[in-house]
Amino acid sequence: MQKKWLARLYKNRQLVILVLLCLVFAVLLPRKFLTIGNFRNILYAISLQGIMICGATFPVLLAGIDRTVSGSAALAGAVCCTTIVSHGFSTGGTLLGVLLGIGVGLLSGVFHGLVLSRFNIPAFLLTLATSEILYGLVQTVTGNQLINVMNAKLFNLVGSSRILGVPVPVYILLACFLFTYVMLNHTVYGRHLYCVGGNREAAKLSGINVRKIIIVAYIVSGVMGALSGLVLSSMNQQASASQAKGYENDVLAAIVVGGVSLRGGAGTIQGAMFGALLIGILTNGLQLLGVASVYHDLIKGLIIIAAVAVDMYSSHKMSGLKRGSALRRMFRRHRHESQLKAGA
Amino acid sequence: MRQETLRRFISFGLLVLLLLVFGLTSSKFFTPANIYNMLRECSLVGILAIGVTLIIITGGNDLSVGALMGLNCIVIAHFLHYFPGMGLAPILLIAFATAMLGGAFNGFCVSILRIPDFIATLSTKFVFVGLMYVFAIHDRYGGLTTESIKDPVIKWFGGKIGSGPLDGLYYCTIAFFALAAVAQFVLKRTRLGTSLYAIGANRNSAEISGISFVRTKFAAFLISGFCTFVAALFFIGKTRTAEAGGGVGYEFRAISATVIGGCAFSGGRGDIVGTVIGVLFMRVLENGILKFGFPTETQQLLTGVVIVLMLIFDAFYNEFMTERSRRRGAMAREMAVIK
Amino acid sequence: EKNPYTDELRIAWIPTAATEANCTAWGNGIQREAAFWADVAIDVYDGEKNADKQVTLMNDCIAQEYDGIIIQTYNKATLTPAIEDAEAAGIPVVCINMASEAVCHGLVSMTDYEAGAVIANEIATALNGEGNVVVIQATPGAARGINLEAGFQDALANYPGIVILEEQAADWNMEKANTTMANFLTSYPDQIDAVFAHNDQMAEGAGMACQAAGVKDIIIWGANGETKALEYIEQGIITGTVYTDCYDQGATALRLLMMYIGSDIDISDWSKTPVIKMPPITVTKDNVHTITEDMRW
Amino acid sequence: MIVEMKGIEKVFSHVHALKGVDFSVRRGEVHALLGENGAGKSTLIKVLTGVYPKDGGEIVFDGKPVEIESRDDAFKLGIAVIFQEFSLIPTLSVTQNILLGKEKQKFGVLRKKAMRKEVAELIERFDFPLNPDDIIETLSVAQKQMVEILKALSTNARLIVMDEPTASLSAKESEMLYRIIAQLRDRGVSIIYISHRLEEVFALSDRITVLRDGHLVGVIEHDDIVPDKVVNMMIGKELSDATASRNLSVSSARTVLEVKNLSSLGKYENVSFEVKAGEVVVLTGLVGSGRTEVLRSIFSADRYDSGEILFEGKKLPKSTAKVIDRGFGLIPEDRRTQGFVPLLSVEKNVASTNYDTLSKHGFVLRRRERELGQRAVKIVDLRPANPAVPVGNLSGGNQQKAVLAKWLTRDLKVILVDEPTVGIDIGAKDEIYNFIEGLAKEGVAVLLVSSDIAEVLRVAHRIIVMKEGRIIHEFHEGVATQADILLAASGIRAERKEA
Ligand SMILES: Nc1ncnc2c1ncn2[C@@H]1O[C@H](COP(=O)(O)OP(=O)(O)OP(=O)(O)O)[C@@H](O)[C@H]1O
Ligand SMILES: Nc1ncnc2c1ncn2[C@@H]1O[C@H](COP(=O)(O)OP(=O)(O)OP(=O)(O)O)[C@@H](O)[C@H]1O
Ligand SMILES: [Mg+2]
Ligand SMILES: [Mg+2]
Repeated sequence: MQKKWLARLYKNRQLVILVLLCLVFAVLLPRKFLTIGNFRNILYAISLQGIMICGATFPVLLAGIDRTVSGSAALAGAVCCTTIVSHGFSTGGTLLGVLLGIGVGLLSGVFHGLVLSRFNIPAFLLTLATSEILYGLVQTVTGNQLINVMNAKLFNLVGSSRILGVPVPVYILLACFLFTYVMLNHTVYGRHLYCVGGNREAAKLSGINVRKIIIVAYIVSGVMGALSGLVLSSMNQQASASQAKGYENDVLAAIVVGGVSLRGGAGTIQGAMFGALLIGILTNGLQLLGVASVYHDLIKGLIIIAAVAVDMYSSHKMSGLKRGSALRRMFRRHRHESQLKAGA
Repeated sequence: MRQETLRRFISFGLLVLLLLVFGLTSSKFFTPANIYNMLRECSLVGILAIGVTLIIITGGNDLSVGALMGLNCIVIAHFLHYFPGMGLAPILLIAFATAMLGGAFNGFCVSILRIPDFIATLSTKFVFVGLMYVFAIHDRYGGLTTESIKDPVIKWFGGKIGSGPLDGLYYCTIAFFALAAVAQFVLKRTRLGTSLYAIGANRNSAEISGISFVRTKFAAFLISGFCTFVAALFFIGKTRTAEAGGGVGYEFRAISATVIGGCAFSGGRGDIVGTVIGVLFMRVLENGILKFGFPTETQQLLTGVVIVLMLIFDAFYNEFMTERSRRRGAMAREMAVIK
Repeated sequence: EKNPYTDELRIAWIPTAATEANCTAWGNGIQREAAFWADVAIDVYDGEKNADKQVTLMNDCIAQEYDGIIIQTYNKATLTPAIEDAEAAGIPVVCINMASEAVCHGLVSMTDYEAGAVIANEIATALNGEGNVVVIQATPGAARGINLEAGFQDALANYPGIVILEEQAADWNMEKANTTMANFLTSYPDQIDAVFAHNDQMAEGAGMACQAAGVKDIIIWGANGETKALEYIEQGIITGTVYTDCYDQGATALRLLMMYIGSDIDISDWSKTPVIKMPPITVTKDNVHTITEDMRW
Repeated sequence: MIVEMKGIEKVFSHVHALKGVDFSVRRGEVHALLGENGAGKSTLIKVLTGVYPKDGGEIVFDGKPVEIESRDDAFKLGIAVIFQEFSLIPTLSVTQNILLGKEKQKFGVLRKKAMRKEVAELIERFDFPLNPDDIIETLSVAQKQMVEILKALSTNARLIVMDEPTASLSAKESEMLYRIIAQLRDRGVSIIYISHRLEEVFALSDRITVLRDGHLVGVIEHDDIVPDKVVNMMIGKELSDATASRNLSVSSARTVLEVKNLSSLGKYENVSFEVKAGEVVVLTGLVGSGRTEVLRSIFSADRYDSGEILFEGKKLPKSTAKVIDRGFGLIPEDRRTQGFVPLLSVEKNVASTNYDTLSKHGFVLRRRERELGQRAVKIVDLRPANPAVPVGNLSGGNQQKAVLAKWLTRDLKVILVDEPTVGIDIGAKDEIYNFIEGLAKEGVAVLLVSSDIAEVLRVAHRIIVMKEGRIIHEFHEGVATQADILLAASGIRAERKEA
């Protein structure tokens, strides 16, 4: 058994990593980094992807993947904005637009859920292809033009206003996070989700409706994607044909960096959010330090590797499965080979 | 086994079907120029996909191949620009070292730091992209710029056979098929190949049988690194320049082709022949749809729809085959009982 | 040889990204012009913000024997071999916006370098030659960004009192520019006098960040002249932009191409690509009304 | 002594699995390693074979102290293993698996023909029904076990460790293995033999080492092997007497489950039987006779082609969830892949079948869930008695108990049990029989699939024998003996059941 404080440290290792990172930046950037305003900026910056993460974590927990969160976002934004424009920026049009936008995400989720729960298709590939379809539709809807909704005051409130000094998208992120947290930790659905992700056959034999679980997961993912698209359009007061493109990669990166296993059944939404925060704080800190943008990727990559390596190392250490690093074993084996030869 | 062979025929059949559809609807499809061009454009993805295939067979993934290829190109361009007197051979050697170091770094992260492949190569992708900016050619304002490379050898890599029966075939296509043949041989006829499958299908069992996870993964990533080097030569030959960020995105095309070709992310399945078919399928689709003159949005939509339909068909077919072999087995048993 | 007044023609239009509004506007300009000709079909191929993808598309178009190609190159070098190949195959190429190192039939140029210089002058004048500027850059390596930057810096060299505090890339992206600007405001509280963003989208993002932070009287310049930027200028959220008449450029490019298709000009002994340059149109609150509805995109 | 292990320690995060165990094997002996589930047998041999690093103690091989840090080290010393969990590569062929890690090659190229030939000879030598080119994932469990055995035997090792090699073999195939073991011993090879089938242990072994709770209990020399004594050493308590025959009787209780002319193409055909309340009906037969399929069909886990299933006179719905709702439960055949979610805790695994009572409006009642976990641990006497341990980290027997707990915490009407005691120690076996009998006493209808005749005789009220997907015999009255059942199962005394 390991020491108790070590065990506790290990259990909260992600938090520890975040705190350490913050400390480093706080020392490097006195009076700038550790301010309320700056943390508001960080949260605002990750809010969009954070909302996507809340949804996209579901399929990943099922050993699936949803690469269409960004496509759903773009299509929802496009549909919503064109509706608002065609209804002359009226309140009714805005509400209709929002509903249609969410509906788009719902439909995309239903489609993925139905197909992936029925057929044995790699989700990675399917959603890669369907995101092409979604972006094709976005292009059709927008005609590859910018759909401006500067005049939709109500709609733009979401992206531009603050409550108690905190931007509204951050509240939306918080709501999504809470929703996901409760879903995963306090509902029967969440329990079943982990069962299906951890062992589909056993889940089936326990009477769990596996198809339903899968379909709902993709619906949540699609709807949250759409929601983030609406927030994005509201923030930008605009829909464009290429908006949110590539965000799915950042979203998946955050989820996996946060310790959610691509093999399904393991990981938490808190972990996924940790991933998002890690990347968000890094970007913020590097910008505040004035590091040229061309070096951001390099530094981010190295720090993620370091963070995950520490995570992996401590988890192996704690499980007691393997002793020492593989590197050490590689060299040690060498020693023993000669020893064995000498013995023989 | 027989079922796998049949599946292979089916995916090949789909490719042929696609060729027929496009060939019959356009007179400009089956011209040698178009065929050689199609092969040329898929060769780069193909060369990368070979490395990716080996890694996916080990149950991993390599998201960094595109970036590493781009980095190799940038390194070549960098030294040609800043050290013009150096001569091409040492520069290529440096690029080769870069590729192998990149592969080794991936291998290090995956097997020694024990970071799951997906995260590791995602992060190294960031690292390689970052290094690209470091090595990129800077203009006098500190910004990045590009310039054409005049070196004849580099030009040669972008070239094609000038005469004979294969007049017009690009060198990169030859390299692709040669590399594919070698890789298929390695997979099926060497101990390394068996180890790759074993590590991918059941890591614990493989280790129990004395196969080293560390060494096998390392080997796979080194091969993948080597593939990025070869691809980089032809990539830079094709564009005769290198830009920071170039090549990024190729990894998804390579991975898609690999999975369409029958590799499973869970590991232990698939081979190079499948990957070659997958690469060709994607390319024919892309090129074929182009010539219908659809609006851009429809091109993208159609590509997606065709791939989705193909995936569903494939899944359907698999189910059908499983069911049929079950019924076959039943009949055989009944016969046995009657006897 | 084909006769552009009577024959059926297939022309390929390869923008760097079909999803960008300015590319669409160019495309529309090309289409408008095409309507005046007998039987011209324009096929649009999306370069997906990727120089290599454009090379692939060019090669496909050459293999499928298009009658002419209009391309907005992503950078000046990468497409050189592809354009050479096309010209060698007898397919005339006209570039929009960016010159290629290869000699081709023509270039209809948007004014990157000049626009950068114009903006530098505007900012310097407004600040009376004293003040701090931050720059929100394009994706590193993007040609337009490079040229804007060059023009901007060369012009600023005349104003020693103007200091560039920092430059960060926001990849043409509004959300990223918003975040970047917010971080600039944290880094340099009360020090920033002006912002130069490499395109309007990023200028709009910066404008919104300033608005959210409650910071007024920062001068914000973008470039392009898209509809929303013009409206933001009217509303005073951003200060100015350099407007590009994409419709006119697109139409000009096709007109040029048709002229070449109809002629038997041999360009093999040309040493330079002929250039048609569109002058920069500076837009601020004072003259934004001169960009009329039908010119906006 | 070929190997001596002294004072071996091994600690996992939740368990101190080996507490200073001494263990030694002589040259050319069959040495059995006995102990209850979770006693540490598998862990001990994993330490010996370099799968787990040891946390203390030393190993002396052939008189010289060695550090065994990887499988490779063990292999080089001449130690081969048949692991309890299969260690085969599902997507590779029989040949590739058997020669994995020791392929023949020439200039770095595999000599496929030579390898195939070698394996074919090996298969022939042991007369196993295998084809060298078959892909592992297409094989049955028993065939996989055979490949596993061949794999260990192909190394010409000096010490072979067998961790429950016969767990899924039929009697005939087991016999073959016993003969092989005898041959090996005569050639001077040492064998460490782990099994819960005590008869075979007593028949085979020269010496026995008994472990309990990670401690060494004692070593028994050949001449001192007395079954009762050994069993007492293992568990420290007397067992209810195992019978060699059993009195069967037709129950007069009401029929709960009725299966009529059930057929599934290629799996089984025209299967009809009924199970009454409080009755234990055993489906027996040789491995592969289609019993699992029947069970799964009843549970709606698989489709069937024709026939009908009645529950209390009414048609049983074709949905697992609804079947469970009616009061059914299933203990599946392969617990690892079907029985539980390895990453989840005991508590959550147990709860997975119980959310109808553990939730309100779709929300989990956390407290009740926790209580259930505690209760489950007590009901099945789980070790360690901690509901927060991931089930994947438990020993085989305790994993099975966790699966049992999933259903024992519900109100059952019918329980379908498939080979519940494969790889489970005799003490836990007894407990499981007690659970089954307890359920029957409460009026639950039990349908049990088993290939273990002792087990059949221990619990059955009625015995149905299947062969090649058909019911070929039914014992419903009088006395059934071991011999009767064996003869029936092998089809020697086949008589079709009256319709
Ligand atoms: N990988 C592991 N992680 C944590 N605990 C483990 C692990 N493997 C075994 N254990 C624990 O170590 C103890 C000994 O287990 P082991 O598998 O050696 O028992 P066994 O004697 O082989 O039992 P069985 O007869 O059921 O196979 C058990 O309590 C088990 O829960
Ligand atoms: N004689 C046979 N020849 C070929 N296949 C067979 C034969 N007998 C059974 N099978 C196949 O093997 C599988 C075994 O069936 P099933 O698992 O239901 O049998 P079982 O009696 O439960 O055996 P086990 O004890 O191994 O679980 C079935 O899917 C069937 O198709
Ligand atoms: Mg064991
Ligand atoms: Mg069975």
